[in-house]
Amino acid sequence: MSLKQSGAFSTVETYYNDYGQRAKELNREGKKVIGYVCSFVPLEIITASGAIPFRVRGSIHEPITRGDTLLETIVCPYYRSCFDLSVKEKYAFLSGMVIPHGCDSMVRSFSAWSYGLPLSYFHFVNIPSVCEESSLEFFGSELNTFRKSLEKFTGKAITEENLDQAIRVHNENRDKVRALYEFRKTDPPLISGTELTMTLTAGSSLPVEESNSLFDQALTEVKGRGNSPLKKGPRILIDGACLDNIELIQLVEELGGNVVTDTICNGTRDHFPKADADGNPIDALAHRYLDKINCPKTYRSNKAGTFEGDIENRFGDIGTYAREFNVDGAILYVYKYCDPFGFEVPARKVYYQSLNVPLLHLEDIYSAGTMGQLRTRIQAFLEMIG
Amino acid sequence: MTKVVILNQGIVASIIGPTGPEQRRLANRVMEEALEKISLSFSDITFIVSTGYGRINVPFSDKQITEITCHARGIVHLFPEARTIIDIGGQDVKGIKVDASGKIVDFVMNDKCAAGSGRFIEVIADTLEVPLDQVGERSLQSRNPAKISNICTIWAQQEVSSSLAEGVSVSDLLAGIHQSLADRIVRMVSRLRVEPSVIVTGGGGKNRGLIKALSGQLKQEVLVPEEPLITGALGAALMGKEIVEKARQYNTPLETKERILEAVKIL
Amino acid sequence: MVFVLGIDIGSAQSKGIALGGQGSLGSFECPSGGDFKLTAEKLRGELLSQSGKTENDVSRTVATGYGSKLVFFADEIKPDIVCLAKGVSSLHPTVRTVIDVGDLYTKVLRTDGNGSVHNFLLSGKCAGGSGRILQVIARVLRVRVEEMGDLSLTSQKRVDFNTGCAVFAETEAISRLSQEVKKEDLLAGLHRALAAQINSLAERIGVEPDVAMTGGGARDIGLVRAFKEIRRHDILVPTDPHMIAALGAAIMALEGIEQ
Amino acid sequence: MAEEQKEAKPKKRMTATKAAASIGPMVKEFITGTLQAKAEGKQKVAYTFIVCHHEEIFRALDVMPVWTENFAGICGAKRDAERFLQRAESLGLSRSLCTYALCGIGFDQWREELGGMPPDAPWGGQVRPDFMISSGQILCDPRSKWYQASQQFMPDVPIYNIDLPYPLFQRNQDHRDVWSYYHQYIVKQLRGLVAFIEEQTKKKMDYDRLRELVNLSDRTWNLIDETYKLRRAVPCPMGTGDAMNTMVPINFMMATQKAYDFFVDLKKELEEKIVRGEGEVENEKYRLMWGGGLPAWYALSDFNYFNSKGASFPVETTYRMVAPLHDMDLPETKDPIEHLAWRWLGYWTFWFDKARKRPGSEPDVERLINWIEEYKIDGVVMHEAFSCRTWHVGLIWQLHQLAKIYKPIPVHVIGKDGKKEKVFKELPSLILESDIIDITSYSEVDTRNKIDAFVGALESIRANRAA
Ligand SMILES: Nc1ncnc2c1ncn2[C@@H]1O[C@H](COP(=O)(O)OP(=O)(O)O)[C@@H](O)[C@H]1O
Ligand SMILES: Nc1ncnc2c1ncn2[C@@H]1O[C@H](COP(=O)(O)OP(=O)(O)O)[C@@H](O)[C@H]1O
Ligand code: SF4
Ligand code: SF4
Ligand code: SF4
Repeated sequence: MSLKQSGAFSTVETYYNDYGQRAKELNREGKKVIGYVCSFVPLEIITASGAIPFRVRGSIHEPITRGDTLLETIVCPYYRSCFDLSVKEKYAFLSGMVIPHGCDSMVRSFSAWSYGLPLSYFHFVNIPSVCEESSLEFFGSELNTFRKSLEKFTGKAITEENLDQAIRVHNENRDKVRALYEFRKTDPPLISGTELTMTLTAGSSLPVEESNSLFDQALTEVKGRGNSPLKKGPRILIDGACLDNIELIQLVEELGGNVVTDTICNGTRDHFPKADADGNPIDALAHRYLDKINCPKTYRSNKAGTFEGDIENRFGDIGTYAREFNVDGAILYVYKYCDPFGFEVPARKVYYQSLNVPLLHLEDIYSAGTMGQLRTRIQAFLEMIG
Repeated sequence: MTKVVILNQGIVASIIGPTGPEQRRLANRVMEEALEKISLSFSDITFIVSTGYGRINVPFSDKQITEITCHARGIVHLFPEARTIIDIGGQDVKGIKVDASGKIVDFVMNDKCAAGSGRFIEVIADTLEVPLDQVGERSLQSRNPAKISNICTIWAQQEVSSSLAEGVSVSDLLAGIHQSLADRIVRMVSRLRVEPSVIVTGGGGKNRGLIKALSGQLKQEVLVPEEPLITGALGAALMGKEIVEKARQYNTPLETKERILEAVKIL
Repeated sequence: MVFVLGIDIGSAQSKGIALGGQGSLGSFECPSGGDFKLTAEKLRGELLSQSGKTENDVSRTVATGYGSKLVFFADEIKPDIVCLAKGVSSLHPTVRTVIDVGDLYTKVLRTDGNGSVHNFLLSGKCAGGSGRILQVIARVLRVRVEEMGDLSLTSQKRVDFNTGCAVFAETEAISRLSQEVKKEDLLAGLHRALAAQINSLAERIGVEPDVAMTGGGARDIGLVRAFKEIRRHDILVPTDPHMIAALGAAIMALEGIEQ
Repeated sequence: MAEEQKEAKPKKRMTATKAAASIGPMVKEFITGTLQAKAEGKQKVAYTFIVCHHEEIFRALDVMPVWTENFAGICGAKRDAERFLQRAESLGLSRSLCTYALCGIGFDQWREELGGMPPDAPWGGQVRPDFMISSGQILCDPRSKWYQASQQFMPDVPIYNIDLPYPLFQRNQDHRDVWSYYHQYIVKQLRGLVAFIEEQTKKKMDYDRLRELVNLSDRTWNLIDETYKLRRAVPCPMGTGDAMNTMVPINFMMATQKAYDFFVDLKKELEEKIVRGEGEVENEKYRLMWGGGLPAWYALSDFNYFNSKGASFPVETTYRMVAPLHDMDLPETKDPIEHLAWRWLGYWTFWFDKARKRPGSEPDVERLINWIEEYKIDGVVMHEAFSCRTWHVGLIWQLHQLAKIYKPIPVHVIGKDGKKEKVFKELPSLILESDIIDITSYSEVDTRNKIDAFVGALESIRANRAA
């Protein structure tokens, strides 16, 4: 779907295409912009420190060159692209960078990042891979370490009030995203998948307050639409990791499908869970990032003792979304070399079968060059379910 | 290859034209030939569906449908018992799983490396100076298939010509090449959990050597349509017919293009 | 009177050099064909006749390259990267990095001017990033490989070309032509893409100046220019860059005698 | 690991030491042992991963560990992994994922489908476990995703996923600032493991026995370190090829007297060889370091190929999963669990302090530099196996950094001005590319060409080395 060149969405498009435009300005004004990757970096702490969290993105249009001279090509291609753009100084306006323990690709390339980029601040946040009382406690300590290191870097204490306030604005942001998703429930949806993902991606390049007002504008605009500008078509759920380039979603929509929901990182995985607003803020954050974010990286033990029960536990949110958004089919989009998602493909396939939702599994390498091949697969899939 | 199938109650005409990337030109030419053959005018054709790698480059098509759907449709028409379809083309190889009602339930496709497609055979056949329509038969004469250790088409080409100089026979080399391609194809389609009947179609279906290697590695019989090259076009025609019938039934208008063939520029 | 041969049997082209005490006495190049033994013999015959010698005059022969093991009359076989370093250093001792674009492999090596190899890297098992693709495209465009460089330099508007698979590149090129893309623009795109790929390989072991390009690919000035543009510094190309490994082999044959 | 091969090809790797030659039968015995234990039902068998550093807990509770990486490696060494890999692939698992895991999952799925061992299963096959212990955390994702995926086919087999973190090296952070809460967490995780196994085995932990076992492996750690350090001798008495065998007691047999005794014998054997001046290769010309990467199990004979060119491997960074305890400054404790946690942290942070002192260094680079000096190394060889990120990402970067900060080779060069000057160059390096067990990624011709070229490079450097 091509975008309406008006109001909110034209701003969105600008921020999406010239990604980092606003952050560059803010940096020039003397603000500290802290880059991050993955859903596991607690943005609230960065916001509370007075710095601006900025999600580092890859580009499927830019061939990976310099990055490959420092990093093996057996790293997940999405992550290699982020690294490549960073060493090519696309994000030269960053003051620092935070990398979490999201997956092997992130852990093993941390040295290459931290020595490869000339940034004065670098921090690694370890994330437990199990979710229980002792790991929440450990994670809390790890978050405090992060907090202290940011304090040292910015020269300013991060108080409980700062954290509470940050939690509040970030939660607001998530409420707005939820509201945007509500517009996808009609058939055809009022907002296209392309527009939505572009909006969320644009938002992740802005200070949270600005992101909030951008989302507000988008909400007003979509609400004002009355009739959907879209055609009816199969309703598609996209399942996978980080999909920060819109081309895949665009392709699905161009071929007549409507992307109505997802589990991707810059979609529901990142934006749906909220932090508890009262109580100790660090505990609330530990709880949100470890327990509430549903990522294959976090091991969830099989409490049911049966395979069926286990996949219901692990992938239940997919079923919820599939029903809530009334989907006709799903695309499981996984990058080559991605261990956390890669190992779940067989179980996820079975889960989709149990939901009776047809599934297309795609393994891809994060390059615009593969869109031609994907086109045939996606078109055939839409023909199959249509 | 560019193929045309014209359908009425049964197949009225089918034409197989040359292969090549100048798809637009070839589409026009092959269509023209087909019409000539049965002395129909272009405007007599009610509906045209294009398919295949170059489906968007067919200027006169009314609808584009993927080769996955079309091959499945064509094959199911010919073999209602088909459950697994393997389409071996010059650009890619596809595996398609269909259920008892002929509906596609899953499919896989290879990626952009010539080593996993019919092109692999073409290149090697060219190196060994064996005409494509003989590679299959020649490979069947082999007693001792050569082991091809390189995956890359270009490297394999080098390997084959060195082996040839060392005295390895052409049939042994061809048999080795077929094993090697069959191996890659089987690895890919096994993701579908192959069930009988297995049908091999596309240009690769014309190659008896490849069929033998495939059935050996799949450990089951594979069936091949009489004319494997046209099953995609046949499927497309069948789908076209359905569209027309549906439109007539519900009395909805058919969206078609103007029936004009472009002048064919000879390169 | 010393007389030595350096024989380089490449996958595409075979090259030979005859050296006497005073310098080169002959050089010859021919397609490798399938039968490397035959090719090696042919090379030897040609070198002998050029320098007016007989088999018995040859004090030492060093063979190198893809088919070196089939040079049955060689006294010694040396890896091509060692020969390349030797050959380049003998002509240009300030060279520290050599990039050799051969038919199946691209090789990058670091040397010290004495002909020692201090590090090296070879391209992988996919022929997409080596010289063969030049040949493939030349055939499609119906130009001779020798002409490709000059043609590429005339391009006003480089198109993006995806090198990817050396086999499917042919298909891509034909469809580009049918979209009326000019040959020179396509070539410029190809050269750019290939140069970028080769540069990535080189960067993996670090590029120290001076940089020389050798191998058949270095005869293609379009590729050399694209490479210069990417690296933003000058690249040295020895005369007859494709003969360098053979030259190095011959020098090593000489050194073998001296020892 | 086992290098024994059924095919009678001349591929069989030649070992230089008697100790290494004795490993094959040992591993076989070990696999048969697990099958037998299961049949008898007296001992519980548990799937688990190497480099967990808490085998003592299994042994003290009489659990028989089944090292699933070991079995996958055996399939690889026997060149019989392909059918299991294909099975995993047909389930939807990508070949780009850890092929050990793929092999294991493919095997397990097959065994569960048949209700018995797949036909011709290598060495009788991998036993169905009573429970599985995952240990991923920061070490690797497959270690927590593998068993979870296998559980699809045996949902009745419970998993305990133990989280064992260590602080990643960060330039401007002293790991001691954080390691107390790391320690607390690890202790809780280990206690959780004890509770889980107690429940599974219906046994109570005997802490005195545990303390003894911990003490035994501590002594083994130190003994291994002393033994391996003997390989500094010129000529080197034992190479990496053999070490790929002698890693078996280090990784699969810790906390047993047998492992300790093995190294007593090996140490003696090496000492004797040194006295006799006997090297791994007859005429040692080059000393190489295996600087990173798991080996290609189906191609261990490549080490013999190196040897045939006069190249020996006195040291490797792979599978040396111990460090001298007396060089670690660990807090004293009487509690064996607490000690295990400290030892874990001590092991992973072993090179941190040194690395922090040298600008541009980091622990893996620091280890390379130290061993290059200690073992008098002429070149570094690495293996990039495509399917495992843990041990194979960062290698290029390490070489880059090494080249930047450490240049030991003096050479005369001619500069632009035509003058000769003496400069220092970095060590040459070679990266081999294939996989741990996926043989389709390997080309013998290609690999040997690279080795030839590398040895050629070493030779030319030697010839032109400045005094
Ligand atoms: N007569 C033949 N005998 C054997 N193989 C053939 C023959 N004709 C075509 N092929 C094989 O089929 C492939 C082309 O198949 P086709 O289905 O026409 O592909 P596409 O539709 O992609 O052009 C060739 O690459 C070749 O391997
Ligand atoms: N004049 C030329 N211009 C451009 N490319 C050339 C030229 N001559 C040879 N080549 C390319 O160089 C390659 C052969 O290079 P060469 O170094 O001789 O390779 P090898 O030694 O591996 O056979 C061929 O693949 C060809 O594409
Ligand atoms: S896509 Fe997978 S491998 Fe890549 S960064 Fe995300 S979790 Fe890691
Ligand atoms: S390996 Fe060979 S056939 Fe495959 S993409 Fe590369 S050049 Fe093409
Ligand atoms: S460390 Fe590597 S080989 Fe071992 S289990 Fe993890 S991914 Fe697999």
